[in-house]
Amino acid sequence: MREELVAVFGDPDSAAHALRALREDRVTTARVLSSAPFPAVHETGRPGPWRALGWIALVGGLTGLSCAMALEVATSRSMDLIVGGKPIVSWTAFGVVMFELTMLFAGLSNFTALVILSAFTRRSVSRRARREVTTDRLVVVVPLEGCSADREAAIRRLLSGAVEVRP
Amino acid sequence: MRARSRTKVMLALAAAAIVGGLAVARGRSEAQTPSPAPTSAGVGTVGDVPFDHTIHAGKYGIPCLDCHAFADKSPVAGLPSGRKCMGCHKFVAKEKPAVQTLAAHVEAGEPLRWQRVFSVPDFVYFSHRMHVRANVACAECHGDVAAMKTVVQQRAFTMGRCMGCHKERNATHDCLGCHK
Amino acid sequence: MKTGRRGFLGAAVGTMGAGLVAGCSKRLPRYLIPHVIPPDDAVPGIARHYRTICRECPASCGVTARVREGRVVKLEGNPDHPLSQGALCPRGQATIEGLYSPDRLGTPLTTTGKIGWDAAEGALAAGIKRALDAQKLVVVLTRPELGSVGALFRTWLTALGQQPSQVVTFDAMDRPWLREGARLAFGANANPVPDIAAAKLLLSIGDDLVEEGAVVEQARALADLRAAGGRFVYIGPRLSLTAAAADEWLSVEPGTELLLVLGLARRVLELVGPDAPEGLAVATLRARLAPYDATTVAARTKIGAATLERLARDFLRTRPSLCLGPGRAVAGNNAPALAEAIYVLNAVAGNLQRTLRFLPRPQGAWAGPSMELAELTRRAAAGEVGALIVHHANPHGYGPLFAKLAAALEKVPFVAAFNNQLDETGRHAHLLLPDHHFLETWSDATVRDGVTGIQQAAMIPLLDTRAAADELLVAARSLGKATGLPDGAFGDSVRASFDVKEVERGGKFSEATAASGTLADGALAGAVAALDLAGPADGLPLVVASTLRQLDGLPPTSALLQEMPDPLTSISWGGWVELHPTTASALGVVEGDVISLEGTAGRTELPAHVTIGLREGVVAVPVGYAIPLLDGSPPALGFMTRVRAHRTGAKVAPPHVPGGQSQHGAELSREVTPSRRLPMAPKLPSMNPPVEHPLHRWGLAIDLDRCNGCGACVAACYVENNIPIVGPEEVAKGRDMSWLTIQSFIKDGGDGAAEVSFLPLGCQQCENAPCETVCPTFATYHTKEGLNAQVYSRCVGTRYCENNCPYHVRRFNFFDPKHGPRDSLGLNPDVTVRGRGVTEKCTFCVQRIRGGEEKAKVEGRPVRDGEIVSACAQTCPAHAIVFGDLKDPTSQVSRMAKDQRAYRLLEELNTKPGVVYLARQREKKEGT
Amino acid sequence: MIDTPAAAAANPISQIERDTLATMTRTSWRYWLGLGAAASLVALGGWAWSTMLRQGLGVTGLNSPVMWGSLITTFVFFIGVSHSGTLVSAILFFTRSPLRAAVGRSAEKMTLVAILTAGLYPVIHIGRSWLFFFVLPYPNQRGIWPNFRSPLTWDVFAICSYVTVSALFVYMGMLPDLALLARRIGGWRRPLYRLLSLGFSGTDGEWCLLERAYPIFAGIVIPLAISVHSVVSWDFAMTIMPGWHSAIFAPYFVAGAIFSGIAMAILLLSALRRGYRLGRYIKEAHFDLLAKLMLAMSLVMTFVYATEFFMAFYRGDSTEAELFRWRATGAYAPIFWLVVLCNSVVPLVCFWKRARHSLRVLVVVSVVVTIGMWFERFLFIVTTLAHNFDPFAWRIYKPTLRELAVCLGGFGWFVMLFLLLIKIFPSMSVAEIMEGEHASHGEAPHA
Repeated sequence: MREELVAVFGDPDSAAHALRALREDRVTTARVLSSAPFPAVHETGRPGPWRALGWIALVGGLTGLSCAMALEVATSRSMDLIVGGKPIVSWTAFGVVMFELTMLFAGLSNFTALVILSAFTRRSVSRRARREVTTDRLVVVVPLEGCSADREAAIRRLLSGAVEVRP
Repeated sequence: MRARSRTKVMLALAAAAIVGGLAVARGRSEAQTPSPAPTSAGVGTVGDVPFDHTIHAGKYGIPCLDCHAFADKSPVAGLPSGRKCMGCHKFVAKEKPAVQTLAAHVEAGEPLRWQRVFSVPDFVYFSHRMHVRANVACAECHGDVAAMKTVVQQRAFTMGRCMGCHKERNATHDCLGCHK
Repeated sequence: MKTGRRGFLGAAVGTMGAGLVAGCSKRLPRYLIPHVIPPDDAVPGIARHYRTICRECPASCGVTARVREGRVVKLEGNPDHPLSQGALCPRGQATIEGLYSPDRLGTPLTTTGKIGWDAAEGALAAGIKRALDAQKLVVVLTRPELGSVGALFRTWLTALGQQPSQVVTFDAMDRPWLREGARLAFGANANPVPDIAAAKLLLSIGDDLVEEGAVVEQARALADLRAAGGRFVYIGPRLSLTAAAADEWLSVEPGTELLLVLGLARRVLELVGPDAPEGLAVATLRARLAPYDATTVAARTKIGAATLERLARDFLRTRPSLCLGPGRAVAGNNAPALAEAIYVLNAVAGNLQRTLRFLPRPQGAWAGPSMELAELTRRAAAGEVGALIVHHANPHGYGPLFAKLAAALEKVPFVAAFNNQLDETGRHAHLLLPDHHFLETWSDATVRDGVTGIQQAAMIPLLDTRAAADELLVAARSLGKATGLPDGAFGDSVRASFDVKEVERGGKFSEATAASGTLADGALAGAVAALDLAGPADGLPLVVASTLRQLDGLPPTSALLQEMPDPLTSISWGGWVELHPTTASALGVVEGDVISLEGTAGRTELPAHVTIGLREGVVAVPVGYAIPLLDGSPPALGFMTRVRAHRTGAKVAPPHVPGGQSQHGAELSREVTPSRRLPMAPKLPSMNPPVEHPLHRWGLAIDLDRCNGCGACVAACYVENNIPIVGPEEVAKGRDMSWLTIQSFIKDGGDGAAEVSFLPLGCQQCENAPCETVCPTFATYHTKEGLNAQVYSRCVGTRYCENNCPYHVRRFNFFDPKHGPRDSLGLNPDVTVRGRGVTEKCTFCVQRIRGGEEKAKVEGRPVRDGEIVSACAQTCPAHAIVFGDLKDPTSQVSRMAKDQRAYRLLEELNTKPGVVYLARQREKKEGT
Repeated sequence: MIDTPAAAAANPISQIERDTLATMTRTSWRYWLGLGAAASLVALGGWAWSTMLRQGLGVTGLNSPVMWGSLITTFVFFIGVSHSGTLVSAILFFTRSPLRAAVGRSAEKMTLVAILTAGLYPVIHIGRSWLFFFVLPYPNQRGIWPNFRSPLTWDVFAICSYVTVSALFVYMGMLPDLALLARRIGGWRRPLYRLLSLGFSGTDGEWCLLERAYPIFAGIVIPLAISVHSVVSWDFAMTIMPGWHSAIFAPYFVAGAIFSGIAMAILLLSALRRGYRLGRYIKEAHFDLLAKLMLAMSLVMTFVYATEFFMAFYRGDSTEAELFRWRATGAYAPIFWLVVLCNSVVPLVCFWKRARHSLRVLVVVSVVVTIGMWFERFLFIVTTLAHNFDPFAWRIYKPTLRELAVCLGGFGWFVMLFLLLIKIFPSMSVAEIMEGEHASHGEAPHA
């Protein structure tokens, strides 16, 4: 098993305290797990590729737009039937479906991105730690690769607010 | 790990659902145009006069229009009358038992019942006349009948097939050309 | 003949499979069955046409029967026949239903039940033999047979040793008073025939030209007259179709028409003064007309003296004028006198030989003296008649009207009836022999001197029926009394009397040789009967309204004719009684109240229809539904009587086609007057590129000035396009499927005279069709030839198109379609039968367009103008509808589209319809 | 109901959890009664529809020219209901409103259920339901495609996208709860939640992703929601029919949609609050806010009605003027005045604070509004068709019982799905509630 400290906290605030303390002690590798978006989850400097999401949604939207255009123009051309005296390719009419598909694709890509990316990010925290978190318990994980015993002790002290701390 | 595999599962399921849905839809639309099942019951009368295209059209190379005489003047191609059959068989192969039964039928004035192989749904108005006039070879739709002992429909008459050919030859693709 | 028929039968059966492939079967047949011996030049899938005549009414117009795979699928007017000139009335269009009716008799019947033909022939011969042995009369009671069949009856009777005069003609819709009037006016053997189109002013005394007699010819003549600037005045109590077509509708106190005419005659005679037509016994006439001075007449008839004066002056000034009548609507028991007076008026105005020509009485073996119904009644009652052959006559069907005759016929020991279906008289017959339908057998009809139409067997008899004529011949032969009778089949002898050319044209048509006639000295000598209306004195005068749907005077049996709404009231299915609003309020009646009518003859109950198209204080009932009220003196329909009317308290919704009969300011059916022209068509901008029509732009032009609303177009459309029949309940719900509706709008044209304007409304085939854009599946779109296409197999039934059609001409199949009797074999194989849940509408008869185009293509030439016509345009008796190519500037339709009366419906919506209407002309002042 | 800090103090987290998950854990006889009633309505509607399929649409009261009736009415109505849920929830999200934690989830569920109901009706009302797929663009043996110039085709796309997106919107918001449920709820539901939670385990990384993805999604949902109802309104506005062909239609429909949506939301929320004693979370303040919103929408509707009439008579288009005259005085006048009463008059009581704070009054008003909105849709659809260009074709339409049965079935379907959803998924965002509770009772979070 990996070398890490798993501290379990009973309430969000003590977890937040501990994390702040760790940061002051220049422990930057700590991670926190919580079942609700307490402020504590923002005490670890917002890890993860979340900035990508906006771009992904944008690209998805544009894809949808072009798909709609292609579909409408191509099929209308292939049917080549006049209705109500309107031109075969009448953009005003096509606009609606373009908009809908843009939105649809943007949404889908955004969601898919979320699912896949979070699947990756959560792997940086050990499964053991992930099992610990429940509604009324927050978990702080501090990896201990190559740090001395007294350093570890120091960290344990910083985590003193925890209900329990497991190696 | 497990999370990711679950994701995959989910996506796979979704894909399957979509594909399946389309498949069903397609099936329904096919069902709408009854594509005639290739019939093994030979083309011929109630059964006792077996007719063989390989001999007539194949071996002796009799042109289609000789027997299907209306193909160039009517929407329906038509079938040879008993008298027409006898026109040749009075002299040709009259010793063959099948031909003798045929003769008997015609003598008794019993019409031959021919098995239907090709058909289009009742909302489609196909005109042999216009297609023959446009020099569409019979085989293009009916297949190489001359080589078939029993005529079977190899490809269903789907609308896509009609449209394909019409676009190719840049014939009308006005719906009212076939649907009236 | 027989073998020929079998061969033909082969054709009928043989190519059925093929026919159905191209046709309207729900399940495709598994086998294809070719002929053993194919008929010459019969090509499956290609229609053949046979010229024959229509026997739905005595007019006997010429028709062309379209035959597919041995089945007659449609009748169309024979363009070469002088009467029809290509047109046909709704009744004729509906014939197909009778032909394929499931009620047709397939086997001979006796009182005990079905028997075989041999037995039947034996029974017929035996019955006749008994009569002959008992030294009693053998009498033939037949519908009018103006040709070979009529002749055969006479020779047959002679051969049996009977008098040829024992052929009695039964025609409930006959108007004997016209003959009687002619006899009184011009003497026994004059045969006056009006030439309507030649007149500049036509004055109709209740003569419903569009609804009685040879309607096709008369309707055309009427339209021609008005188109040529002539003026048409109708005088009668009811605003009939004919009155609606008139420039002026007047009505007088019911029953005083005679006074009016005499008054007119007197005034005209005064006005004409010295230059009276020569050969006119002016002095005597003056004397005889003396009593009818303007004041008395005006007072009695309640028509203004001024109007009377105006009519008289017009009648003289705008010569040649013509006065016609009386029609059924005004025929009281003084009808013969009225007819006489009308002839006199014409004579006085100098119309003889100009608009009132004289023709020789039609000659022919069938003509000649024959027993009157009255005499038959007397002799039958006296038991002198031993055997009666009834040939398509149904006196028992007319209730009290022919009660005496019917009762007398009961006394005849042997009655054999030839008919297609089992009718009332058939039920009383001892032997009922199923005759061929007239489309299955040979005969001919001479409608007037020089016009003889041939009746061909257009198809093989569907059922095991036999030609009446042949059966009579068989009977005669078996009795050994066949001297002078044709040997062999009767049909052959008929056929032999026409050469090939004549058969192709449909008969012998030659110019009539003119005959002469002058006013008899005895004219007006007879005492003028003061009119007394039969029936209860406190009752209201009953107007028996002729309608095209009931040409035989009986309630229509044809599903199509019943579903097709009456053009004036837009009521379909069943009868009604018309009341003027004031009369209605006097009776405390509103629309839909069931009213009980009691006459001397009997009583009946009908729903009320309140309309201003009727004179105050009278009630009008369609002829078929008036039957129970009419008593039999003298034996002809439509004798004006009085009836008591009161409401029963019951209430029904008469199955209306929607019919708000006011335009509410929406100018759909427009009118022009010399003073008021149509406004210029608005020039509307469009964001869209103009629609290209490379080859054709099919269009329709409807001249509302010629249209008389007869509805022939509607019937033709039903038959041509396999339009479903939905039945009364559905019609009442507003689900009639008719692709073409005759919308009738009625308004008060000032001084109490109502005006009707018709609007035959089908799909407008718009260039910017609102219905097309909204269809999600492209089931409807605009073709390169300007058609608004409807692809049934692609329609999912959103009905969005119907919502967005401002003309509401699209129809939706709410249930699985039914087509009445035609469902079996009578459907048009060139048109898809639409299924449930599908939208349908007028296609401009695309199947006919395609047919024409293919024909032209095969013959390697462009399509000619007039070669392709929609069913409605083809059949229109008044030639009001014209179909053609709007792109071809020389075509008639484009010429009409440029007319200054031309307009399109709801132009402001910029739908650019392909249907052009020509506005109705009103207020043509006298002498224009 | 006032929430005492003491109550929270006991064991805030588990207390909250118990409450918020109450809808899933507690199943009273009322629930079963409601579910049964709804299911039987669905059965009734299903039977009625089957007769339409077997015999044809003739069993409805439709005729020529009134080709659309109560079925399309119900379609438009439910589109409207579906509208507000997601929209409101998304807007509340951006406005950081405290309301959201409590009502957002239920509103989103309502949206989902309503759109699933609405989606049925186009299929039900067409003549050949079995060929509905003709309107879908997919490669087929016929080699033909739908018409993208038709508003109905737009509808297909709009509704499909809306279903998908609003479903995902609820789902995304529920991910943390699902993860939590996978631990808390046992029995048959556990594997379901394990699967659905997609492995969400509350690491700070995931939270950051979620907190970024969610606003983006909300940003997508709002315009989409508005577009959907605009497209539905264009089904009518794109025609040339008087009373339909009007530029005001899109905003008019959107307003009406929010109006009816809020009414429906009030009904559902009050039911939840009652049934599961959630007064502590669904507070009177929330109802007060909803009531104000409803009032505002009611005023907008009144304005729109007035505008329609004004335009009709001002334009001087005889057809349109005649139509609106007839709408207010003709055969359908009773319905017209009913609509005015329900949508314009009754909601005015929300001007009074006491009314806004009495749940009873609000429920009554909401029911009235719901009825009013259904009839309003009915009114403008039917009157236009029954009374336009050709006087000869004017005709009255009365729905048959079969038709109405199908409409009732829709309502049953709506309630049934909702009841099932609250049983399977939490009706409030547990995570957000906890976060909120913590923010308000725990010490303020530091920056």
